[in-house]
Amino acid sequence: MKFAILVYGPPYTYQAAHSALHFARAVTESGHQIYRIFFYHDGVYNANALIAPPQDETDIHAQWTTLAQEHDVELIVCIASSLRRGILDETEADRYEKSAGNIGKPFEISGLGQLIDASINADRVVTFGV
Amino acid sequence: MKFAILVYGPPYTYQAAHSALHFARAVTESGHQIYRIFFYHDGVYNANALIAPPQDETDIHAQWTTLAQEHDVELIVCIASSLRRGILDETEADRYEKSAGNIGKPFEISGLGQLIDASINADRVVTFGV
Amino acid sequence: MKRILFVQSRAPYGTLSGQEGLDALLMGSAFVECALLFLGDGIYQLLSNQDAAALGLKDYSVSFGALKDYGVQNLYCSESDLQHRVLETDDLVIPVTALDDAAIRELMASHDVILSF
Amino acid sequence: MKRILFVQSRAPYGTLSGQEGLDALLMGSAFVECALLFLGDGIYQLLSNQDAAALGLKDYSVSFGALKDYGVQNLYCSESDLQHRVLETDDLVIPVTALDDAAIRELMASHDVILSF
Amino acid sequence: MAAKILHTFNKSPISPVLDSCLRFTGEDDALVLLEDGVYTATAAWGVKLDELIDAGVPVYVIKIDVDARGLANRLIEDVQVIEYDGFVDLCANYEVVKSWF
Amino acid sequence: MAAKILHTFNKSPISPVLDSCLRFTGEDDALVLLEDGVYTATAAWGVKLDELIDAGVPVYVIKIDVDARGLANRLIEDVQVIEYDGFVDLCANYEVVKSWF
Repeated sequence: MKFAILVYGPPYTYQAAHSALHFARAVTESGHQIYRIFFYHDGVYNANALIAPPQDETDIHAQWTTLAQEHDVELIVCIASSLRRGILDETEADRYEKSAGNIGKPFEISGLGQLIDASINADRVVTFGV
Repeated sequence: MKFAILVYGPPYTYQAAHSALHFARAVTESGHQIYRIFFYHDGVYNANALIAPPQDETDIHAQWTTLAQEHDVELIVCIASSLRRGILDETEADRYEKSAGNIGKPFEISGLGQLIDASINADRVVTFGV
Repeated sequence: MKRILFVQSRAPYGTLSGQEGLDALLMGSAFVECALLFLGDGIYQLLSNQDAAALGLKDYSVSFGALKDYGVQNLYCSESDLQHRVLETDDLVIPVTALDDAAIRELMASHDVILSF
Repeated sequence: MKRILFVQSRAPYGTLSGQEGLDALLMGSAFVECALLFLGDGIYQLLSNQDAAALGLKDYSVSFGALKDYGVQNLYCSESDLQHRVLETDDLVIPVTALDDAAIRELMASHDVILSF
Repeated sequence: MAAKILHTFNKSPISPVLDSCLRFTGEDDALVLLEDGVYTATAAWGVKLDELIDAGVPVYVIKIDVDARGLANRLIEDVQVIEYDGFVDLCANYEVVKSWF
Repeated sequence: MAAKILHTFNKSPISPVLDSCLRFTGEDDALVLLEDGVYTATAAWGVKLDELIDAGVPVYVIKIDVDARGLANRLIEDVQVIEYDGFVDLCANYEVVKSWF
């Protein structure tokens, strides 16, 4: 079964993104597949590669990255949400004449169409909200 | 009278930061002074210079910057809050081996001591929470 | 084809939830059949006479008028949530159908995906 | 010298509010007299037997034990909020004084600054 | 030496935080409703304010929040509409500010 | 063709969202409590779940959230403690997921 996971929560401030990560790992370990993880609202802050947590806290940005690389999972950041929150890749940083992007690969910026596509093509959509 | 303003809310997602800005402007126009504006919790995201809002929305980062420049107001970003959320100046970016900082001047990173100092030395502390 | 139910539960302006939910609905309606349900404080998004200019925020209540053009015809709210807020459907910027709790449960169960905002 | 009242109103882990509030209190206690009041869900921060290791989050309930070393002696909670949660002060990791609503209002009014988390 | 407290509330009145705010607002205090808090001063929720208002506690709402939400003609009596400069003055006139959120 | 819905709730039980969640949870549905939602399954709030449980609606709590909050020995009867793999299975076994937050 294919799961789409929708993340609304920023790192650390709320538990939602951390729960979504637990859920995503459980999906990959259960024999199911992750169709896509879509970051919306403040969820886009998870893509911020500049996150530098204290050593006794988990690095959630790094954990998303590891999950994506080990299981070939798409991490899609909504462009409308991310621009107004200052989460940019190099292309958008150039377009808006900002000094540099801050999105870490394999997070990718894309449009809301990716949320709708995931809703259509995944068997289940599970939202982690705040 | 000297006001300290404490901002917990991120830009756009909640109204708190926007209300704080309205309040701060009213303080400067009323003959009172702003002792310091302190950004804590998700409020640190206001310091993100990469914010690129749609043209029909206000640019809150730019508005904070204008307020600070016109009225010589201190905009202090809590370092503990900002590191785990990936809001860094160049010094911290170097220290944590990140590609670049993303804090726009005149926002400045400092410690929680600045919150306590503001609580002691301002006549009033007003919090804009989420 | 799948059908998506969008659920809006928050008041406008205090959070961006309503606007980002509406953006998602407009995108969704281009591809599949979508319905929109207002629960709890969500109904405040439709209250008439909103004017957010002085806030410096986008007054998106007018955008709900565009839903018809996007082919979104199934608009619902909770009768009891409306009454609890001492509102009537006439107070709202667009017509919505007020449902009782059992009908809302059925509405949810008759869709393939529920996206909540 | 000014006195600061810290108010903690949220449960632990679901939000970072409690931990960031405690950080601020520890800093404050180095400079001025501080008191700490738990309201509503805030009292859940003190519940014994917390173990957040599997969450990957910091279990900061142990840090409350350090408050004594920081000279923070005035710890309060709401009697009615405690009862509403079917808890007793014995269920908590450190001793706190339960106050009625009138005493809490007086506590607030007797401080120069209130910082809420 | 008990100070007069200015309470602020910025959440929808369905929030349980409103009840805490009202419980601890004393007779010498005042209450400012802002952001989604302004819904509290409408017919649906205004009854929650009755006790304070009867006790003579001033209740204020922020004008731009009222206008944004379409509530200009929907406010209960006995609340005062203020702009941000009035909010600043209130903060100066009361000795401590307690923000409820 | 009415689908069975898996409801999730992740807020403290003082949140008014809990009441919406419970109002719309049908007899064929199930409820997963996670994050601060697990407090709902303790003595103070469990009465809110009585109607669902009496109707045979399964109520689950996430183990790591229960443990983190010190609730392992404080849960009401009739709720089932699950790990994340159980949560994933439930999502697969019910046809739609409604997240309440």
